[in-house]
Parts: sequence; C-alpha cells; structure tokens
Amino acid sequence: MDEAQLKERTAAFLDRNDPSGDRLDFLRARFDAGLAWVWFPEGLGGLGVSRELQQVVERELAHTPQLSSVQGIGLGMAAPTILAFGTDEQKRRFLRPLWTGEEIWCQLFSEPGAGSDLATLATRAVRDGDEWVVDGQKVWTSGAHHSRWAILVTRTDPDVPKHRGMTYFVCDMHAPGVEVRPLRQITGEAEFNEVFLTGVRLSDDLRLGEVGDGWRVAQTTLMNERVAIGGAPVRRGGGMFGSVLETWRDHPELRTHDLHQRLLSLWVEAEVTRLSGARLREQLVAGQPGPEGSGMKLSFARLNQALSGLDVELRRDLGYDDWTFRRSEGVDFYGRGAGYRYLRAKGNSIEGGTSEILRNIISERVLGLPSEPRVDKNVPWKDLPR
Amino acid sequence: MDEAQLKERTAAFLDRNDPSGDRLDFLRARFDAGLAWVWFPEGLGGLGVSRELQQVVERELAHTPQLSSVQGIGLGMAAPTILAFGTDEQKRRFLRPLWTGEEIWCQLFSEPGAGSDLATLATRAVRDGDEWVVDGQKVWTSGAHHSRWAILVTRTDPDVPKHRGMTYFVCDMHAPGVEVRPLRQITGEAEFNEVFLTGVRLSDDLRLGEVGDGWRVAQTTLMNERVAIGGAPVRRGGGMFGSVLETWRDHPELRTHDLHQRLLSLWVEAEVTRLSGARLREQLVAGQPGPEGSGMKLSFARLNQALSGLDVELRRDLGYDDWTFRRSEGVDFYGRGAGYRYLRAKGNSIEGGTSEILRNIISERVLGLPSEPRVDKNVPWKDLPR
Amino acid sequence: MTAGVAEEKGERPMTLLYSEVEEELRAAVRGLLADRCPPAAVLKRIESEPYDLDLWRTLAGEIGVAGLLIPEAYGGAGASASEAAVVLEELGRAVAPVPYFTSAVLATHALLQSAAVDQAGDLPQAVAVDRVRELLGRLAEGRATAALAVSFAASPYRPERGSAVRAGDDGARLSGSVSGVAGADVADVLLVPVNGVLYLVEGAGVEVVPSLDLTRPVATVTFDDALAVPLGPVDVAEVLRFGAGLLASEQLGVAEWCLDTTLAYVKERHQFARPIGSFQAIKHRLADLWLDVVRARAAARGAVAEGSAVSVAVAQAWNGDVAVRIAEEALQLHGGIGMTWEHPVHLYLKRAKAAEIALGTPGDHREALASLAGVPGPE
Amino acid sequence: MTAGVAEEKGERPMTLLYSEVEEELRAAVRGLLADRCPPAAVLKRIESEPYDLDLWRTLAGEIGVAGLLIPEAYGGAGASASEAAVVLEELGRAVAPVPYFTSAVLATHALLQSAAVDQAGDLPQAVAVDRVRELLGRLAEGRATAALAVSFAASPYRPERGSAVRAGDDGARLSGSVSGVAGADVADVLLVPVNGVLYLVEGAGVEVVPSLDLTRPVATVTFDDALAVPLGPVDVAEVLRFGAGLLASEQLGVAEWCLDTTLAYVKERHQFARPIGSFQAIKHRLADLWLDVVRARAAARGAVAEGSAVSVAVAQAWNGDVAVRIAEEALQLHGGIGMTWEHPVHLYLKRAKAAEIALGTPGDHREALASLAGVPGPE
Repeated sequence: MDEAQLKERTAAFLDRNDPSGDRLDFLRARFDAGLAWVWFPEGLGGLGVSRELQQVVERELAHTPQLSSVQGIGLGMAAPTILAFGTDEQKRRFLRPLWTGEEIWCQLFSEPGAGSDLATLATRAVRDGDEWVVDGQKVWTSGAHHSRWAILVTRTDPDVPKHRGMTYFVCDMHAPGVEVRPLRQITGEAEFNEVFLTGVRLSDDLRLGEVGDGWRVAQTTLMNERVAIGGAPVRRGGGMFGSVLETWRDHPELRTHDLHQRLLSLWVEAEVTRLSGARLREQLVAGQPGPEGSGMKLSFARLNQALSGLDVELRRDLGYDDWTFRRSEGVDFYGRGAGYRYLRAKGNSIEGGTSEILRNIISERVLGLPSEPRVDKNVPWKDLPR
Repeated sequence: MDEAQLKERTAAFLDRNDPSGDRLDFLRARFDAGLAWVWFPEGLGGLGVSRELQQVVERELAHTPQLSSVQGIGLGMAAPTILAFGTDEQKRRFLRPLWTGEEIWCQLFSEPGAGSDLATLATRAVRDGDEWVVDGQKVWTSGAHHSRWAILVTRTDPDVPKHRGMTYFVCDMHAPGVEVRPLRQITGEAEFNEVFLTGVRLSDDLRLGEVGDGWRVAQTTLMNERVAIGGAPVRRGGGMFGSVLETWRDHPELRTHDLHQRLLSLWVEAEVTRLSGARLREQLVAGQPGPEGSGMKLSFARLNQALSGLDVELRRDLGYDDWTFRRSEGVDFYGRGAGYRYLRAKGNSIEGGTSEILRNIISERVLGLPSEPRVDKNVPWKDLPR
Repeated sequence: MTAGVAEEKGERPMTLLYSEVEEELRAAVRGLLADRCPPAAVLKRIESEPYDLDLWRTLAGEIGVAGLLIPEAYGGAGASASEAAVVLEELGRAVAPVPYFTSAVLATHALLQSAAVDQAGDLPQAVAVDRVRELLGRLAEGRATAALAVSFAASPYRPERGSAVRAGDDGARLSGSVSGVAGADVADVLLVPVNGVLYLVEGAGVEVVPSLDLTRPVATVTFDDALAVPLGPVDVAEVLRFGAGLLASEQLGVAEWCLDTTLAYVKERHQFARPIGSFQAIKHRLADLWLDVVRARAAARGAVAEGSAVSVAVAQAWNGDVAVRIAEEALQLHGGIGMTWEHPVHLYLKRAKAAEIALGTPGDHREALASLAGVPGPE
Repeated sequence: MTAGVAEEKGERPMTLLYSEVEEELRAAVRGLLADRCPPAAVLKRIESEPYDLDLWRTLAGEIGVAGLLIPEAYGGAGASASEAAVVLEELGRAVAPVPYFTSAVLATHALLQSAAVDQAGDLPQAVAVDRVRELLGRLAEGRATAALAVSFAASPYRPERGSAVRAGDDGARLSGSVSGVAGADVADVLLVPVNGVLYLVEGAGVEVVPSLDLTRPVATVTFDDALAVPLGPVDVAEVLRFGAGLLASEQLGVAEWCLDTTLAYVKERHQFARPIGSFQAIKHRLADLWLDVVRARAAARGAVAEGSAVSVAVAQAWNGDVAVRIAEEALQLHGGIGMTWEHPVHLYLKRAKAAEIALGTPGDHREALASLAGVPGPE
C-alpha cells in the first residue's frame, strides 16, 4: 500500500465515521479499520504496512479525537511486547482496549533492590496449578493507580543464574493483593507509585512468553522504551533554555559575568546537542540509524541539570512554589517554578537508565571497549551477594 | 641527645673543619662526624637520634657546602632502601659516597610494559653461579647518564604470581651491557633516559634483600618517593600562578571575561589547595599525619595543567621557545615559555603515580571502598595476559 | 608552614587545625544531635513545625552555644569565630532546624558590632545601653532569639538586596519590608538596619513563604509604622561578611554528611553482585569529591582563622560550590532512593542550594576576589 | 527534523549528513594520506622541512582539492564549503603538513571575495582582472600557493590583531609587518589586506618562528616598501569567519584521530592483567569524550550547512575546546608513552592547542554569541 492508497482509505473511513461523535466509538472504529497503528497486522488495529506510513494517517486524522498521554506505557512498551510474544488470544484480548484507552497499562519492572541491575529482581512467582502466586514489591510505577493491567517481570527460578530464571506476565491490577501507594518525590509531589504484590494470583494465560524467558521478553520492552527517550526536535535556544533566557533578558539587574559566561557555555552545549539530535533524526530517515542515540539522553540530563541549577542561582529566589503532597501525571518543566525544575531534573540522570549505565552501554556497545570482569555470570540467583 | 647537645656537637665539628676548604673533604668529614643524616646509625653518617633533629644540623650548617640536586634519587630512595635491606658490607660500601655525592644513583624500575602496574615488570635476572645475568629495558630514568649505581628491580621467577617472583639489586651502571639513551619528550628535550640491559652481570653481593622479596624492598623505595611529592609551601597567589598573574596584570589588552572568570576560579582552587597543604604540614608537625597527602599531587597536577593551558590561551602566542633536542636536568617551569609549561605539565598527572592510580589509592586506602575484582592475583607471571 | 600567612598578617601564627576545646565542643554538639536530631526526625517535622525549639533550648542552655560569641561580661563564653564554626559544622552535618546561624551568629554579631562591644564589655556606642545589655544577656542564655532583618540573598557586596525599609521622622518608627529573611519566624526580636543605623523591633509582620530550604525557611518581614529602638551605627556589609565566613563551615558540614552517607551507601548497595562502591568510575568520582571536601575544610578553617575579606571570599566561593556539587552527586549515587522524599539526602541538597545563594553566590565571591586578590577584569 | 533550522532561514532544508560525493572525496583523500602521510612520516620531517610539497601537489593536482572552492570557470570545482570541510576533516585526522587550509581556504576565499567572483565567474570588482584570473587558475591547479597575510591569532571579531601594514602614497607599495602568519613560508604569493583593500604581494620577508604547532608553523611577514597590486575591497572579518567555520572540521578530524587512537590503545594495553580499556573509570571518560565528538561533528556540519555567524561561533566554541580536551585526554590515557616525542599524539595536542587560538578562541566565539544569540551580558 502506498501513501495515496492509504490517504484514500483514511478518507473513506472519515466518510463513514463522524469524528465529532462519541470519542470512544470513533477510536474503536479507527482500530477496527486498521488505522490505529498501520504497521500492526490486520485485525489487530493495523494493515501490516510499513511503519513510516503511520505519519500519513496521523496527518489525515490530526483533527479527530487523539489518544491520551496516560496511555504512553501501554502504547510504547506493553503493545510491542504483546505483539512480539503474546498468543493470538492475548493479542485479541488486550490490544484493542489498550489502544483506545479503555484500559490503561503500567509497568512493574524496577524494585527497591533491582534498579540498574534489573535482572537481579526478587519478586517471586510460584506456580500453583493453572495459576501463579506473586509476592514482591515494585517501585517507580507511573499510572499504577489508574491502570487496569501491568506488564510484570518476576523471578520464577531462584536456582539458576539471574538472567535465566525470570518469567514475564500481564498483571491484573484489580486482583486481590495488589496495593498501590503513591511515592513522594523530592519535589513534594508523587509522580510514581510503589506497588506491593501480596499473594496475587495470576492465571497462566496471563504469562507472556515461555517460563524462564522473561529476560528476553523484557529486553523487547526496554528497547522500545529507549527509542522514545531524548528525541523530540527543539528550536535553537528552545526547550528548557527558553525559560532561563526569558528571565535573563527581562532582568538585567540579575546578570553577572560569572552567570553570563556559564550561560553562554550552556547555550553552546544546548545548540550542539540540538544539532546532534537533528542529525540523528536525519540519519534515521535516511535509514542509517547511528549509535548516537545512546548519547542523547545523557546530554539532555546534564543540560537540564546544569541549566535548572543556574536558573535558581540567577533568580536568587530562596522560595519554592508548592511542597504539597499530591499526585501528578508527569513532569511539568514549564508550568512550575525554578526550584521544582532544579529538583525534578535530578531524576533525568536516574530514570530510564542511569547516566552511569548509559556510559557503560556506550563504552561497550558503541566503542567496543571490553566489559569489566563479571562476578555474577554463573552464580545461581539465590546465592548472589546483596 | 637534645637540641642543645646537637648544636654543641655541630659547633665542635665546625671548629675542626673549615667549610671554606675543599668541598669534598668537608662533606666526608661531616658524614664521619655523624652529621649527614642524624637519624641514621652511628658509623653510617648518623647519630641514631630522632629525624626531627636534622633541621637543627641543617640550620647550623646552612652556610657550608650543600648537597646537589642530582643526588635526589640516591638520598631519597636508594639510601633508605639500603639502610633497611642492605647487608653491613653494603651499607659501608655505598652510603658514604652516596651522601657525599661522589657516586650518583638512579632508579631502574619502570618499563615500557610496566608503568602503573610495576609488579608486572619483565626485566629478567637469571642466576649464574655467584652472579646474575640481567636482560631487559627500563625507562623514565633520570640521571642515568651520570650515575655510578642504580637501584634495580628484576623478575627472577616467572613461574609464580607477579608480586612473588621479583628480586632487587644494586646495578653497576659501568658494567658491560648497560646502555643509556636519552628519551626525548614532547617538550623537545630529554629529561629522562631509556636504559637497555643486555647480558649485564651483577655479582650476588649486589642483591638487596632476599631472592623473591623484591616487591617488598621496592615498596620501601616507593614509600620514600611519595613523601617527597607535592609538599613545599607556597605563597598565596604564588607558584605557577605567579607567572600567569604577571602577564595578566601587565597586559590588560589580553584580558577577556571568559579568561577572567576561569582565572578567578583557578585562583580560588589554588588558594584552597595551598591552605590544604598548609593544614597538612601542621598536622604532620602535630604528629597527626592525615590521609590528605595523597590528594595533594592530584590537585597540583590538575592546577598546573589548567593554569598552563589558560596561560597559552591568554598570550595567544603561536610560537614556542625552543624545540632543540638536548638533555635537561629537570623541570623548568619558571625559566621557559608558556608553551613549554603547558606541555611539561601534562607529565604531572603521569609521573610518580598517574592520577588514575592516585584515585584508586584514595578510594581504597582513605575512603575504604572495596577493590575491584582482581584477575591477576594467583596467576603465574608468565601466564598473565599482556 | 603557616608561617607564610602569619608573616603576611604580621601576627602570631594562625592555625588551621581544630583545638582540643573545639573538639570537645564538637563532641558535645554531635552527641546531642545524634540523640535528638537524626535526619528522620528532621524529615518528620519540616512540614508542620520546622524549628525544633526544645533542641534549640538544650543547645543554647546546656551546651551554651548561643552565647559563644558574646563576651563573658554579658553571660557569654567570649569565644572566637573558630569555636562557632565547629558548632556550625555539626549543625550543617545534621541539617539541624535551630536558629543558631541566624540568631547566635548573624544577629548577635550585628548587635555586638553596632554597640561596639569590646572584649572588656564596654558599650561605647550604644544609644540604648540597657536594652543592649539586657538583650545580650537573654541571647547568651538562649532565653531570647533574634534575627537580622536582612535578606538571606543579600551579600557583603550588595547588602541592601531585598530591603526596602525607612525610618519615620522621629527615628523611632519603621515602615517597609524585607524579603527572604531567614530565622525571622522564630525570632523574639528583630534587628533592622536602616540607613546605617541598627534598630531593635519587636512588633513586625512575619510571613513565612514556602522555601527551597525546608529546614531554614525564609519570610517576608513587614514593618507598618513599627516601634523601633535605635541601637547604634551598623556596617551591614561587615556583618554579612562575618556571617559568610562562618556559613562556609556549615557548608562543610553539609558536604561531610553527604560524603559519609554516600560512602556508606555505596559500600552497602549491591548491583551486579558487587557493592556499587567497587566500580571504578564511582570510586574515582568519590576520590575527587573527597579531595574537594578536604579543601573545603582548609578553606573553612582559613576563613575563621584569618577572617579577612579574601579568606571569606575564598571559603564561600569554594564551599558554596562544593556543598551543592557533593549533594547532587550524593543524590545521583543513591539512585532512585535519592529521589524519594523519605530519604534525607534532599534536605541536604536543598540546604546546599539555598546556602549557595545565601550571603552571596560563589560567583559573587569570586568577582569580589578580582579586586581583593589583584586579578582585575577586562578594562 | 532539520525543518526548524531551514524554516528559520527560509531556504531549502539543509542537511547535516555527508553526501555521497563528499564520502567519495573523503575516501580519496584518506587513502592518499594513509599511504603517503602516516603520523610517523609527519614526525620524521617536522624538524627539517615541515611541509610535504610532493603530497600537496598530489592532493591539489590529482584529487583536485586546491580548486574545490574556485568556480569552474577558473579551473576549479565550484564546490561548496561542505566538500572543503570533508577534506579538512581528513587533513586534521592526519595532521597533514600541507597548506590546504591557508592557501585553498583562507587565501582563496579572500581572493574570491575581494574580486567579488560569483558562480558565473564574473569579476565585477577586481582592479587587476588579469592578475586575479591568472592567479585563480594557478591556485586551482595547485601550481601556486597563496597565504593571507593576517595573523592566525586574529579573529572575525579582532581581524587586525597582529597586523601593522600601511600602503604607500601611490597605493602600489606596502610597508610594515604581520606576526603569526600561517602558511606564509610555503606561499608563492601573499594576499595582504590594508585598510579594507586586498593587495597581492610577491616580494615580502618571511621569517618562520619556532611554533607550537610543528605541522603548521607561523611566520613574521615583513614588507619593506614592497611592490603591491591592489585587487579590490576586502572584508577581513568575513574571510576569517568563513575560515573559522571550516577550521571546526579540521578540529573534528583531530579529535577523531585522538579518540580512535586512544580507543585502540586502551583495548591493547594491559595493566593488572586486563586491557586498561576495561576499567570503568576509563570507559566512562571515553564515553563522555565520544559524546563530545558526536556533537563536534554535528557542529562542524552545522557551520558549513548554515554558514551563519551563529553557526560558525557555535562550531568554533565547541570544537576548539573539544579538540584540546580530547588531545589532552589521549595523552593522559597513553600514559608515559604519550609524553615521548616518538609517539605522534603530541603533534595532535599541539595542533589542537594552536587551533584553539587560531581565528578566535572558544571564549571569543562564545562572547560573540552574546549578541548573535541574544544573551546579553551584564549592563
């Protein structure tokens, strides 16, 4: 199918379905017409065509009901994993309400004891007939409190080395024994949750992939996470720089030579980082994806942290906008004060892979440097020092 | 013996020996009077008294013939090692001409393949009756071309782990098979030498310490090297800073805000480093030696490099004073141009322990952090990957 | 070894070491804080009643920290800045929510300076001798707490920043406001500099604002024709410089806690079946941070031993940066747990970041060194 | 993706990628240099006869690099800065001692600008049409080499730095001198800007001084009532800006060699029975340096694609620093061997450090961005 044919198909769909009618009806119809994610198979919201064609559909349907940002984890991580490892039954059951937003998804991966070293996770799943009984604690789960389902990695065999004894499930967030608690951050609010799993029973047909194959399934999920990070194009001098520059320009009385020199250095760094992002996206379009992607998140974390720190210093403001403990749906770098931005940006070098882990990845996968001596390769998980 | 008695003794020595007479005669007499290094035993140039008392002698004999800087390695490294591990015969033979400067010493430790990891050294010494036959290559040897003797570490047993198969010798620099070649540095000149040892025969009575105990003997030498580094007091704004500040003050037309801010930051860093040095010396005097010493060399290397780099930039001078390949007796930070200082300072973070090794030492010995997994602990030297 | 510095000043050799008396004082303060003010306790109270006034009374009354800088003639200990610095190191190390710095250092020094109290206890300049005498006595015993009505974001180089107060024609009433005042909310009396004169005010409006530093909130202080007693002339820049020199010791304490806590954590925390503190990249960063702290200690000691404008600017320029950098690194090396409210590292980060602004940013102090140290800028 | 930038300029979307033509050009240059100009060969000649004129003739004549920027009408290739940049990357990677940058970029651009040569080959402004036409032809074929008599330490913001030349009353003779001129010692002709006019001079005194950059020595050029042909008006700042934008690509090449060579070394060199490149502290430093080089590549491409004052200042501010930093790190990570004359890393360090000063320091370019990018300084 080419662009023209797809446009035709989209036009025909719009003829049959009124975008100003019921939002959910419209989205369901769009899924059923294969215009949800065109690179997915027919019958599962797609048309089995190239992924690039999706932008054609998005353009044509730009003024129709859109998906919500709370669907991010479902769309970005759960869906590709279900598509890759799910049974036909699972695909049919989960993908449609996931895409329409009728069912929200969250991710149960990180644990207090398993952050950078995810493969050391300790949440146990023990088989009991046709069911699995899950016990453990997960952390840094966004959206857990309004999720219907979760993607979950568990330890099913503690007697083999850590990468080999894991199994991947879809977790029913309404099941007894699932407890969600907001996790307060240093900014005062709670963007994430802790999720306690106590004797949670999951039927075996919620398992994704083979028993013991959870690490491989999880890699598919994580690969899709990394694609999303560090990507959107920004204007020169835009992004988080915009708000600092506004203060800078509006308040000449706050300027000093110290801040000026630091700001100019950061401006240059932001600009070369922006150019690298632009170059990276050009490479992707030209079908020459480079290894540069791994560096973008590292750069943005550093820049956000340096800039937001300078911002607080520039304003000389000892106040803070709001310490109230309440839930928030995400990062609000533009609506909140400089103090919030400073504190929240600290998470940029931790969430989604710490800067330390990213440097490991770059040095080994991009630069080909040898790995360090491994002490956990052939040790059964239960015997690992912790 | 207390300060007063020592003063008396020194006065008596001066009565008997005219400091304006023959220099060598005077120094020999001083050695024989036990006023060379008072903490050494009687008969070996000392009086067997506390080391602190040495400053009394130095004060009293300040206007008499002094030792030369080319004796540095003999005095600082060879002598304490000979004192600790030498036989009575060796002590009698070597210490007097070492101290008087009649015989100059150098150090044959580093090799092209053994820098930070000195214990991996490959210069072989093979026993042949009452002699040892030495073959190998040493590097970074200062003063080799005018040395009579060298302290030398060799591999005598390749079949045991690296730390256990080394033996320490006094090497006769006049022996056949010793070849000294100047080693040119990036500054153009040659401060150091390469020393090639080819079938050099050393009699067994030149061995210092037991066969196989070379690592322990070498540790004594190196401990004495570290004491010397990073120590002398400087004035506020003095040291290498002085020459940058002079240019800065004399040439307002060269100043920019960028350089100014960087210079101010370095001024602060130099000053807090100077204060740390002062505090460290106070602690030593108070008998509370702190671990701070390990940090001084690291700080000075960084400062020298940053400052000399800024200096070149400030002058905008694309020239260089002199590339001639010739021997020099040491670092000349004050007599040479900014380009030389910039290049020579690069060695400050390599010579005498790289900054990387110093950070290892601080993190393990001062901060108590665990060592990394070791892969060379129990491997015979000959089987090590290289 | 410190002879060089001493010679420059032409005085007895100064020391950068801690005296025995100082180590005893430190032990007493540290012991009390360990008992009464662990980080968990601080965390628990900061959103309800940030200041721990019980703790403050014990520190002031039993250990006698409140009167350290006050001459013995007024019930104080007549100690030097060097002792006060040790107290601040410990208070910084505990992010202790007590008004020591604001009352017993800043306000007390302003009072002593304004009344020109000398070590003999004479009050040559005080206009209201009885009031000064009485107030010093109460401050020394911790029965009263004072605050200097100057913005915490002011500096020795811009002492007027944030202040807009004027005296009435009769010189006995003040109007206007000062923003960002630290310690005002727990102060019994305010000392207000207006046009070079220090006034004592008891009835002012104090409105605490949500503050970046949860353990030392700032307030906007408003004077609405408030009754004021003039005490004497005041050199606010000198007061702030004295405070800035001592703040460097508090910053040292903050940095020390962050380093110690992070070291303990990386030795304990395992990932990839190794303590994360065995990874060389982490080790090298911690070695560099340790070296920064070693130098921060020397800088803090230098500032109280020498007390000159240069030594204060150096200590602030260095320690302000170091405290922030090490708090940031501490958070990073704690990973996810460091981003949670329940772990105390954020209290230190917020204290460090607010203290970076307080009494001049590191950049302000470096800029001051341009003239103080003879490193002039471009013409 | 690059639409943003293109929209701002209102032109066809610019690309930051290398074209196929550019990659072919790169392969040709790299192949020749690998064969004829390995670092050991450069090292061997720098103290006797630094420039390799045989190599230069091959590069100019066979590969045709000398005429890249010259319109086809004059025997050149009529290519854009983007192609010249690729040549410079390769020359930087080899610290090749050829006068490409000084003759085929700086001097050639000055000549084209002064004579206002357009793509069609018209020479509207040239006073001495025949001389310009003839010189362009010789330059394009590499039969002549030129140098711009401007100090290499001058910048678009201070184009007159180091120059003191005046024209005689008849406008046909020059006197005075220029210090720090790169490429003068191998130039057949000098192009001399005096009071906004570009002169062609063949008889000048050129005295090479010992230079920090051994592979691109600088000279003091002296004019003693030298015969000079006025060619046309010249905007030296624009010429230097054009050069600065391209110098960023040479700096990228220097940085790339340093990174590649260091990576190879740390994989090979064993200490403690491990390749030193397996130590995490080394790995993390190299990861950060790689990221700097990735961004230097984007900056260099941005400067030639966009060519604006902002893009040039950005590329110089970033790449000048990065090249020095990575050369310094390369030396450090080579340990002792890096300090020896026999290892070529010092050639790159010296090139990087001299290039940091050339055509404006990174600080100068950042300072320029204050107005170019709307980040004004303190008032």
